[in-house]
Amino acid sequence: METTSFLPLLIIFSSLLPGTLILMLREDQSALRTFLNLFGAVAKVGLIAWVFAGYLRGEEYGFILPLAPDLAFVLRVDQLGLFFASLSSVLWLVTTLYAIGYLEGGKHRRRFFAFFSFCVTAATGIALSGNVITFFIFYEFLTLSTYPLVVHSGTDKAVNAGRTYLWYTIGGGTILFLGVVALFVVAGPISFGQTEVIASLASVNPTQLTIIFFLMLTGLAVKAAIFPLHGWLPISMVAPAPVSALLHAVAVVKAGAFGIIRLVYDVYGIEVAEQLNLLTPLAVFAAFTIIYGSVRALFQDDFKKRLAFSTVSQLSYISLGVAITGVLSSAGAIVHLVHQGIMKITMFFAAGNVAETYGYKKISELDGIGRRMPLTMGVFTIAVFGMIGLPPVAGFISKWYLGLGAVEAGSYWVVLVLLGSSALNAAYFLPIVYRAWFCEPEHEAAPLRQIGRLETQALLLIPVIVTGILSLAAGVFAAMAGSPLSIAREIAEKLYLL
Amino acid sequence: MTDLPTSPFPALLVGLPFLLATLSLFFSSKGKAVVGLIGSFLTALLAIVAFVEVTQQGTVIHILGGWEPPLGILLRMDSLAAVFIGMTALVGVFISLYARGYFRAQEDSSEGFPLFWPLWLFLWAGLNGLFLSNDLFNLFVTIEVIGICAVALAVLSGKKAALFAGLRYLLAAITGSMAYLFGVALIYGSTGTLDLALLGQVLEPGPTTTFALLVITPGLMIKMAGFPFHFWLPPAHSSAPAPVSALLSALVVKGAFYILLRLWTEVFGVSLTFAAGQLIGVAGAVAVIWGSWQAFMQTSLKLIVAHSSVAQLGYLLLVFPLLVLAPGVTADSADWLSPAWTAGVYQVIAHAFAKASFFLSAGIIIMAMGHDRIESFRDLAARMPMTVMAIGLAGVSLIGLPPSGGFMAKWNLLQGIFLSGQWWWAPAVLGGSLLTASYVFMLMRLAFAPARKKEPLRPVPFRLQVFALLLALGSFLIILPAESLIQFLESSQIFGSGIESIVEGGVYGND
Amino acid sequence: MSVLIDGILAILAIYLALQCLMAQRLTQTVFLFFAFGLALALAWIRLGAVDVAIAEAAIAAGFLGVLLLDALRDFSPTFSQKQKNPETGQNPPGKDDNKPPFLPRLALGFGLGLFLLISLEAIWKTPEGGGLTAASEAFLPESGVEHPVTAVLLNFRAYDTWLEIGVILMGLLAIFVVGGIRLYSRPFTAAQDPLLRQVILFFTPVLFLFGAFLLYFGKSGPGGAFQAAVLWGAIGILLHLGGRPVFSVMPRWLLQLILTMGLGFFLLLGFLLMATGNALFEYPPAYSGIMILIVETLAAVSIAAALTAIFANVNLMKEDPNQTESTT
Amino acid sequence: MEAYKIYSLTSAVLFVIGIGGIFIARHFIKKIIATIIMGGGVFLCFVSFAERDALNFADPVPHAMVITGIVVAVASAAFALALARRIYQLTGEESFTKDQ
Repeated sequence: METTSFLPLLIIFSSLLPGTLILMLREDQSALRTFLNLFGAVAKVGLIAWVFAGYLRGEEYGFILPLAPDLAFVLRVDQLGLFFASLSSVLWLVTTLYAIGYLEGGKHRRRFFAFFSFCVTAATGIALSGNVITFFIFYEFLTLSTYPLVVHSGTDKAVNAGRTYLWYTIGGGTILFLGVVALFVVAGPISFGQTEVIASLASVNPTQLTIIFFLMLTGLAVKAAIFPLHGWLPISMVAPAPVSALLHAVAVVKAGAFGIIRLVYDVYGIEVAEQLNLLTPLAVFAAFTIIYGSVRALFQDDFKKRLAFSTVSQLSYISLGVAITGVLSSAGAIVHLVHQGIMKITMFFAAGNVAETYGYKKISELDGIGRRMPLTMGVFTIAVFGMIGLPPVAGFISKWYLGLGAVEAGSYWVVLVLLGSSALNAAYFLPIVYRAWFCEPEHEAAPLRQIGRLETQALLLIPVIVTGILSLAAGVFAAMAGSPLSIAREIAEKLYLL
Repeated sequence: MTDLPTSPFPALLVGLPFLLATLSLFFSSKGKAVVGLIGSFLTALLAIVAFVEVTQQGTVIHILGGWEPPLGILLRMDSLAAVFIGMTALVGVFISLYARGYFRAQEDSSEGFPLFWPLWLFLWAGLNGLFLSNDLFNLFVTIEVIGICAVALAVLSGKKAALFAGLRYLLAAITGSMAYLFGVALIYGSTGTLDLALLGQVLEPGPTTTFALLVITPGLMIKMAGFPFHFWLPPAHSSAPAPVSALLSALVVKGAFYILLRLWTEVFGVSLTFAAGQLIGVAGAVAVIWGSWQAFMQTSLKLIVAHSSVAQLGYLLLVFPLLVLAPGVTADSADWLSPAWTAGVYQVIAHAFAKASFFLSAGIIIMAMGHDRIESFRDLAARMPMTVMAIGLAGVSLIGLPPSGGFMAKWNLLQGIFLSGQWWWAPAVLGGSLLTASYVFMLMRLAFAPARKKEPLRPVPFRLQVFALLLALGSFLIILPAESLIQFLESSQIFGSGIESIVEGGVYGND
Repeated sequence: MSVLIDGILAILAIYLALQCLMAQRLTQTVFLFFAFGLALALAWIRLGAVDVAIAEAAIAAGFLGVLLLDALRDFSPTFSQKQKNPETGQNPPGKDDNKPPFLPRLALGFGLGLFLLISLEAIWKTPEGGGLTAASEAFLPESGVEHPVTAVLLNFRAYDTWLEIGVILMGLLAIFVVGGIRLYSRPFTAAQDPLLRQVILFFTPVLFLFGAFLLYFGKSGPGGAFQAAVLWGAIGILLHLGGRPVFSVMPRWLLQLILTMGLGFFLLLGFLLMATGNALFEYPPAYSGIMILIVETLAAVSIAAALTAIFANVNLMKEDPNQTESTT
Repeated sequence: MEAYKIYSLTSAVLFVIGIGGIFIARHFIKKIIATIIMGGGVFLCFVSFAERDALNFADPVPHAMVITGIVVAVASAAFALALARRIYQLTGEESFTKDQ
């Protein structure tokens, strides 16, 4: 069928192996641990770049390990997967740097970094999965490897948040499992991209396929935080900032959104999904979540909680884009996968920097912080503009394409939703920017950490600047070849050519 | 059957551990342990060699005394038996290694503990004998060997709770085997043969066969702690020393399941109705939910694990309704039989590894804390990371999350359930998984929570933690050879076979 | 006429079984159990199973009966005075639960009655399977013994018998686990009671000879290793009760050897036969007679020793209950 | 009616009495004896079939099985008895109480 290559497996192992080794180290071997971490992160980015280059040359990479008759562990490289894998691996590298600085001197760092690596292993595994089973395996692996990170601080609040997180994700996982088994029974083993299998069954047993679709969608919607299954996300913001970055940008919610993209495009196929009218409910729920998340975000004073509700809202753009047929909206959905990631990770890093440097966790405490931390708040402001959808930041591109797609499909109500959401975004983000730059601080606070000449530690500052620049660049250079948008367009065009 | 290739291995698999157990009696306490450990390794090695032999030769037999059935007894090692024997060997070796360290580290070691070794080897011989047996009466003798050794091991600590639990266990075991033997008497009376293969050919449906089924099935369900006969299991398994709990839960109860599976598919097909399968399925479904719920309600670790066994054994019972085909369905057209069998075998193996690891971890925690009340588990993740990890991994396998062996079992079970159209079992399977997740993550949540006051921990030998963790990892690694394992199992005549049930109302055959 | 005898015997056995379980005093229970065993033994004889009758009388009624009698020294003699509060001597309020509640009893009774009806029907309608009589008869000349039951036990289905000898040893080990190893705790003294001394003096040789007779003639008639073993075990029990516990003067290795030699030799012989290309327990026809005799003799000695040890160990649990108290 | 039928029917009665005894009787000794009675029923069933199948002699295979079975049952019963006595010595209990 296709040549077996160990490269995809190597990509998985580039974080799995460091994670396992870190687990075996002693707590005080921090130099070796940092080396392993960074080595794994750099190796992963390098490997993915290598594979991407090979893929563009037209090479195919696949790895198949048969588990049981009809049940195979398949890793395969396709453009969409590589797109997500690149996002995860690059952001992981940045987040690892950030986490090393953030957790310096903290407790249980061995555990933290090990599971951190496992998380990214799961995320890249999800990206490279070649069939539904493999996807499910990594999807559950992600749930389990995230849990120790959510409860990392060990406070009662964190432990309770962990419990909520598990209830949602394990429950969702069970429903997804049911759907996966049922799909297997109805349609046999399905590789991603084999939409003809379902297409041939669509007229035979539409009811079963519809039920299975919604079972799987429900399972995925938990991680994608679609209302009413979003409850775990705001609660989990008690975790340390690198973990929030992981949850909101690198891995977890992305896994859900990516899963929905796979489900609609690569399992059922757009035609079947339209034919069975599966997408309308998704669109309605996604649109409602966009508005709902924004409205809830308005009323949060806790900085990270406001960001968390913002994620709930922003993430549903992806689902909404998937739910509207058309090249443009699909491109918008896929590209938002990346754009939302880099913008939201910038925001969480910034919030983490403020909290770590001055101990401010509430928005009402942020008066004048911009003058003390100009770089941090500067990139934060860029991200805010992106979130609202102002050109030339990345978020504008996504919204523009989503809007165009909606017009193309004739769903004018979606445009209204997008406009309303942008207004709400502005309403809850601009006050932060205003306070940071234009309000006088009530009292001068001393930094909690040794910060030296910079506004905060270098390891905290560099990542946030990098991601900030990335989110600007993704917008400015969107028209260039190799930009996220160009890749997303290519993927979307291929989908509709089929 | 007697034209199959003959091999000495079946006889050696029973004889060798038996001989070593006898030999160990001549040694002092320490010598018993050494002989026991060497004996475990030798037996396991022999099991692996025999396993390889079966992969190459196919089913092998050993005609004991040279007397062919029905007069004599025949040992038959097909791929199903080989897999069970191999599982016993792998899990058994780890338990032996652990037991050596565990009993040595016990401060209050009494003279009873050295007897662990001969009893454990006798038990092992009994298990091997059971998996190999092809004779109804010989099966009775082997389950008695297993029963006596198991109860003796369960009361090894000599504590009051263990004695009460042990007596209850023993009385239940005797009742179960006597019920089984009554069925054997009737079958022998009506056919004049005891050989399973011959019985499969000559057994006629009728009131006698039905009645034999009616006493043998509950008799064996008592032995495997199938709902509603599970009452003896939690106290017995939770009050035994950790290595014993591990081997009781991981291996001993599986013996009765194995017989039940063989008898239903090989012998009693003529007398089974679709409803009978459904009845066992109901018992299994209730066991899954009830056992998991009970586990969730317990406050000490070993009781949680013991109740969890009741639930996990329930999953095994859920295989039976899939094997009994509805009237009019033939085995050739039933494409869910292979998944159902795979689910059964994988559930047995995955549970053996995971539960052994779980109990061994519980032993480590008791050794460190002096008790296993879960309210003291706070902050354990930081203080005993390896053990918490072992519990976590074993728990994940019990829940059935990928990529564990438990996932393989649940996956195939659900697949079988959907393919057969018996969707009503699905809520029990998934609900059980969710409840299992509840108690596993309740433990995890506590282990990660900060401690209010830290109890001092006694040191635990590092290797014990390694053995527990390796077993937990084993419950994941077993998924790797799944395809070849299933192919191998399919070489057994019985694997993948279904029971073409008789039409309702025709229980009494032709009269 | 013979049907009448059989009917009376059957009703007697049922009556004794019921009475045994319903008796108010523990002593009654045990003696009714003896009686039940004897009634069963008579039934075996009526059914032409003399071997079984001897085994039943010797092992089930005899040996187990003696163990039960010994157990009477523990336990309160009647069943009614349990659950007393040790301080007040009163039954605690609300704990009059000697009997389970009425409804479950009714359900149980109903269920058992139904079960009995089904089982009677099943037995009544059992087809005649023909058994293995013809096969045994055909192969008896090749077995090396003349008595068919012995041929089955030690040749045709020797594997079961070997496992069963193992079960006795495991039972002994299990009892060691429960009560600790106490065999060596009683001093070797002469019997104080002159009558007991005479009994020992008389019965030891008689029992020994009778056992040897059963063992040897098990080849051609009823009798065999188990029956002989119980008689020889009875010698050990008598000696133990008479203050001459043979094991306490025996070196440990000798006791270990005696206890395991039946099992061990049986198995080693089997392995040896396997080494010569036969199956396990496949005797060469020329030597099967003598091999069976040796196996039987050693097995009988081992079983006798195991039965004695079981009795002695259980018996001594009463004498010094605190010996292993430290473990509790 | 042949003689063996009387005994084979009796065997079922004894078996049921034994089961009932195990459930209803509370004292350990009675429970243990009940298992032996249950066993006696089973053995009677075997031997009655042996008599039915007699040619020159009764079927020896059930006889052998019964002898084996009796020994096994007695070994189990002796073990149970030792357990019961140990429990009595340690706790003074003669039957299972609710909390054990």
